[in-house]
Amino acid sequence: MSDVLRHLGTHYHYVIYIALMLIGLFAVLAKGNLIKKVIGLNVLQTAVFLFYISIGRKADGTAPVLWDQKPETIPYENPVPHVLMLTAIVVGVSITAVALALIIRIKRAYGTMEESEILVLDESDQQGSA
Amino acid sequence: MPSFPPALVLSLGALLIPFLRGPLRKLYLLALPIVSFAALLATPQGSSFDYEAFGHTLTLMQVDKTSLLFGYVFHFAAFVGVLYALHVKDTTQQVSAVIYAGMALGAVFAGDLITFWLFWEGLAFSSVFLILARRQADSNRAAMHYLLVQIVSGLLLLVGIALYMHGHDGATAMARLTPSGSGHSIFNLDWAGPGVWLIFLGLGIKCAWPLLHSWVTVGYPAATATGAVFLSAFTTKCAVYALVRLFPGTEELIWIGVGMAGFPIFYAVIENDLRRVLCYSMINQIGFMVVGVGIGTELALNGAMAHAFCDIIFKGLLFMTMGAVLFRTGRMNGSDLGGLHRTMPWTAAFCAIGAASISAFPLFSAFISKSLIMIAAAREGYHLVWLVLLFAAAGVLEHAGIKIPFFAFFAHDSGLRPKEAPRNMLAAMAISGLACIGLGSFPDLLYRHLPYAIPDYALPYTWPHVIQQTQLLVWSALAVGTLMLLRFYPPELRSVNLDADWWYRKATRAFVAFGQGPLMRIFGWLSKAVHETIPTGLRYFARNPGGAVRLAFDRVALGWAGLFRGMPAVDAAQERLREDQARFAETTPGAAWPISTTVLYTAVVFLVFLLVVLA
Amino acid sequence: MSHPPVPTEPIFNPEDPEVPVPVRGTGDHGTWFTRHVRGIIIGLYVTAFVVLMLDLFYAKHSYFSEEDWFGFYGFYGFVGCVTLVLLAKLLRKAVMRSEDYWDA
Amino acid sequence: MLQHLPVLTIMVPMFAGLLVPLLARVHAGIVRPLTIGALGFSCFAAIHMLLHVQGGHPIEYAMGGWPIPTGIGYRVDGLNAMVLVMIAVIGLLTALWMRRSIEDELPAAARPGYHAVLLLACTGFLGITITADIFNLYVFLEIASITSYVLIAMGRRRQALYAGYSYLIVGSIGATFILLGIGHLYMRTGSLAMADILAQFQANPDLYGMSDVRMAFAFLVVGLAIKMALFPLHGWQPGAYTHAPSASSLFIAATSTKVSAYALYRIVFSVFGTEVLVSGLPPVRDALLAMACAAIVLGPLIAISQGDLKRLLAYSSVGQIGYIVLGLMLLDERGLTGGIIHFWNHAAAKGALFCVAGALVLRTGAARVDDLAGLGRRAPWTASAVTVAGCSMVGVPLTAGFLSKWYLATGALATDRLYVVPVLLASSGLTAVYVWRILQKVWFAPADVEPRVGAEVPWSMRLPTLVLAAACLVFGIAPWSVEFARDAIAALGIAP
Repeated sequence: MSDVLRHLGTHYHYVIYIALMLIGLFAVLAKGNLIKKVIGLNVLQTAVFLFYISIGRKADGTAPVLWDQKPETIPYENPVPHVLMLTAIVVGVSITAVALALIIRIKRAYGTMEESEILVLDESDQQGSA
Repeated sequence: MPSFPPALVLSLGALLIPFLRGPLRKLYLLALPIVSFAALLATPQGSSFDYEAFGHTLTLMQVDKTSLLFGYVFHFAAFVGVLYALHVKDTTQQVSAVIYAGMALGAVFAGDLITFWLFWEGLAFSSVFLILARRQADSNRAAMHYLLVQIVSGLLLLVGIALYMHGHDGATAMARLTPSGSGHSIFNLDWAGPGVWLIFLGLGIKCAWPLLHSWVTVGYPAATATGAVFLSAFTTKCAVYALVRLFPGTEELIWIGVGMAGFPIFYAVIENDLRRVLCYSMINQIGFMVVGVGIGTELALNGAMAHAFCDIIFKGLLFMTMGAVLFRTGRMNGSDLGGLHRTMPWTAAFCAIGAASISAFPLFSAFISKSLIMIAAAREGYHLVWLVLLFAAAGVLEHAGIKIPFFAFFAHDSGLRPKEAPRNMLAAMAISGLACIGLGSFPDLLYRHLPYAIPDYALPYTWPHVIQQTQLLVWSALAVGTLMLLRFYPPELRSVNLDADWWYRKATRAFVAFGQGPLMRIFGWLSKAVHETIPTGLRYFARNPGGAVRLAFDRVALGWAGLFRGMPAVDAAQERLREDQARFAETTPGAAWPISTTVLYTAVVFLVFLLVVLA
Repeated sequence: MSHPPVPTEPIFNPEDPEVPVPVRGTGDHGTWFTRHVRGIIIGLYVTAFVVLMLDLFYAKHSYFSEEDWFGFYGFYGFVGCVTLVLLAKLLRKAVMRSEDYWDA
Repeated sequence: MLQHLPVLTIMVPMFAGLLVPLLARVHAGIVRPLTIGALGFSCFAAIHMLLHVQGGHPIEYAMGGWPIPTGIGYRVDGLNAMVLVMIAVIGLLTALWMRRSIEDELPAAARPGYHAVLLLACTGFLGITITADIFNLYVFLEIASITSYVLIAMGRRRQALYAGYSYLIVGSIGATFILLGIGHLYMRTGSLAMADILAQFQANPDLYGMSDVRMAFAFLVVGLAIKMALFPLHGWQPGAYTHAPSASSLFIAATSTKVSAYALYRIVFSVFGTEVLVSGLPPVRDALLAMACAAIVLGPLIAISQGDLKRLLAYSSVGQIGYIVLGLMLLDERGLTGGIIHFWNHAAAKGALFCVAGALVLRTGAARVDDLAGLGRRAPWTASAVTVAGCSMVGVPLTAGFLSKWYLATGALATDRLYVVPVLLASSGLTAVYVWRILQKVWFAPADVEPRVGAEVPWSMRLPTLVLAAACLVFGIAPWSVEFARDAIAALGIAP
């Protein structure tokens, strides 16, 4: 038991990222409002960012900037995950942008942002056209 | 002359048909089977055309006496069929009929299982157009039924072949013909395995085994007047050929064949559509062949092949005469026809020749072929089989020998005065009629092309055989006549042809379906399951799979809750279930899933993977 | 997939290109056949008797014992056909359905 | 020039995509030639590379000259060269085909943007295929995804907006899973270059036992399963295909899910190594086999009762992707041949059928199956294309569909997975039912039914349809379709 606890203690970043992930998934799953779903998605993505950053961490590491010391002599944070996350954040922002743009159009076309109401309207559209 | 597989001559040649017009096209159509026949004659026995495709060697052409015999008669049928259909203007029918004949030849000369399967599928797809060409809603439905069954047959065969290859290091050669006498069982064939079973079943479908035969009796009567002539010649006989090749001496075939010979004739007696009567009759004749294959001695195999040879010709002739009647009157029901011999005397005469041939009167073709199978069965001591076959032989006279010509051309006067059949039809019928009499009178014409020698004890023209056969047939005819006189006819003989058919007439508004009686009930249940329950169930399920599963679950759950009927909650739940069920019928098929559903499935699938991975 | 497509009747549809308008005759033109029905039937009975009697005049090569009975083939054909027709009538009772059975 | 082809294949459509909206302001007429030119170039380059890599001469390319484990590498071998050609050709044919269709379905102001998004989507798909770096794969995947969301949401009915949004949410979750998978893999191996990671796995098979690696595999597989609409994660797909503009349906249906399936092939073969399925995590293989079999049967089953042609084809795609996954999971030379041939077969057949669905929308305003009645009489060319493509879907001999099913079946037998055979059979039978439903409408409509399709569609639409239909036949007959597949397998490292 104490082993598990210690493990959790040293890997607490796992706990946080999984908790965030579940919160995000829950929002997407359970919230009917389209914007809330997008927010859930953002939380989910944030969990991933956090995870990446945490795996690049090194105890007492400094910024990976090469001044005059040799890289072997000082501990520094792994820069690659940070770089990757820059890209991923850009991607996340673009997705959010597209999603919000779509929501605006959906609100105009359907007059609502509730998924259940949209589905009802879709159903009646189909029966109308059939 | 360089030889070329006849199958390719016909099926590639058929592609040119649409580009020809008028008399040139007719000439070309007639020339195609002749050229193809010449190509066949130019091919020496044993030669093969190999073609490399997807890692296998396809042997397009393997000639031996067995395949050659079928090759000859298929060419005959193709030529006569083309001649018979010469007046048809419909390009679809012409192209598909010629390709169909080509596919049949391809299947017969195929030297390996894959090639055989390819042509087997070709048979299915080219022939369906002969039904579709009718362009009627109900013939389209019949074509759908026909095609589905054919596809199932092809798929079974394909899987069977694949399994067989799997178990035999990729060997694909068609098994050699090995007459071995009876006693082999599909259970202990030396090449047994699931593949063999599937091949057996796939062939069985196209051979119209009992319970697998409906595509014949549904499809052929729905074909065009000329299309049915082609259909009657090729598909089922290809299956017989394949059985001869692959399953000689398999004991199960004897009993299957007995069922085929003995059972459909009952339906033939009460069927009103005369072309469907011919279909039942065809199944009955194939039954004889299947028995022959099952017995599997040299004599029996000879008999099966000889009978197939003769059957193609006389069954074609009968379908041609009925086609002529359909072409001229637009009717095919026994109850609507009658008295046509007044204006269609030639057609009536050819029909009589066909009837005599199928009934196996001496001097007509079935006499010399059916007897081989009967003698083979008797010599091997299959007493019961022999008795049933004899009964079936008598029954053939009743439904094909008397009913067909009698109710179409004689019987009461329907008042129809159609013109005689067109000249090309008459010519085709004349050729087939001559062939029937020629084969029946000079059996050696056929016997010398059979793979094995005919022993003396099996020669047909001996006094005992002639007299016994005549006795059987004449007394069968007497039975039918007497029944008519006793039960159905008023005392004045003059009125015979007025009222002869009242019990057929009752069938005018009726048709055959499986029904009561213990045996009938099982048949009815099977047929319902195949035709109705399964497709309807699939359709119901496919409408909304998730919903269907949920409803089924609810139904089971509430079934248990039914013990507590009367409790308000249970009643309310059952009411809800009823509403759900009612609403289900109006569900939009495959309606869009909400996002949450997909996400939920994602989460579930991911959890499953996670458990799998971390376990 | 729709219902088992068993066409109930031979497909007779006025729209069918294969169906010509039939010409109906007036009055009964007697033919050789219609005039000789009685003769044909008598001929049938006579032939039947003759072929039965022929049984006395040849040596049988039988595989089964019943073949040696006098007139076995004739008897078997007669009984077979009567059975066939009578059983078929029973079968019809069992299997006949009204025409729109499959459409219902 | 040749050594830069890998990057040019991607960059040309990308820059064209960026230029199109700008140049459209100057001269609207430039949009279409520019699009076709850029995609034509990609097409040419892809075919050139395909021919070059035959016989095991892969092309390696290091972006910006950075050495591979550090920098991003591109790599073209027998497998992805085939997929590249597939994407580029479908992209080019879509661009040729879509002129009349988007004039009909999109407002004039949206058309240049549509071209741009299509070019960028093509860039994304090509990039996923060509890259040899898993993070780069993710980036291209997102480029392809975001553009796909837009392509779908531009449909003229409001359902398209919801379909696009729905795909966006579900697709983003899938992409996030993939990103997490990559993260876990990176955490253990410290590398993003596929070859480098594969070398580590081969040097140290114990890695397969590590929970990080296992998590990584689970994340990647589930993420890709969403992207390729593998049953039961296909929920986003029917709506998206149905309501998207016809040109989008054509392009996305013929490429998108298959590119994700390709990514799965790549992940299995070039990142983890096939050992991950054989000895590392065999239950995953079983689970994926089960999902593939379920897809193969249920996809066509649900398709049968559809009234909308596009939705019918969408469900049919659910089944078809099952074949591709099945081929991979058999891990047998024959099964893989079948799966790889199915990439092309499905692209060609489904492409041709979506072309026809688009033509139907152009003529009747909707894609109802019933409206196909009488097509054979009015539009024999289009009707013939439907017939050939339909036969290929069923697997009629002489079409590509037959080859792929044949190889899948023999592969299943060779690996003693007999249950796959009845699954394939049932699926062929069900496919035959819905294809027959279409063909019967097309060719054998009763004579008194007045066809709702007017005349034949213009040649700009007809020609791509015919090319795709002809491709079904050519792949089924020409021996080189199997040879390309064999070469692809050789590139994957499974000895033929």
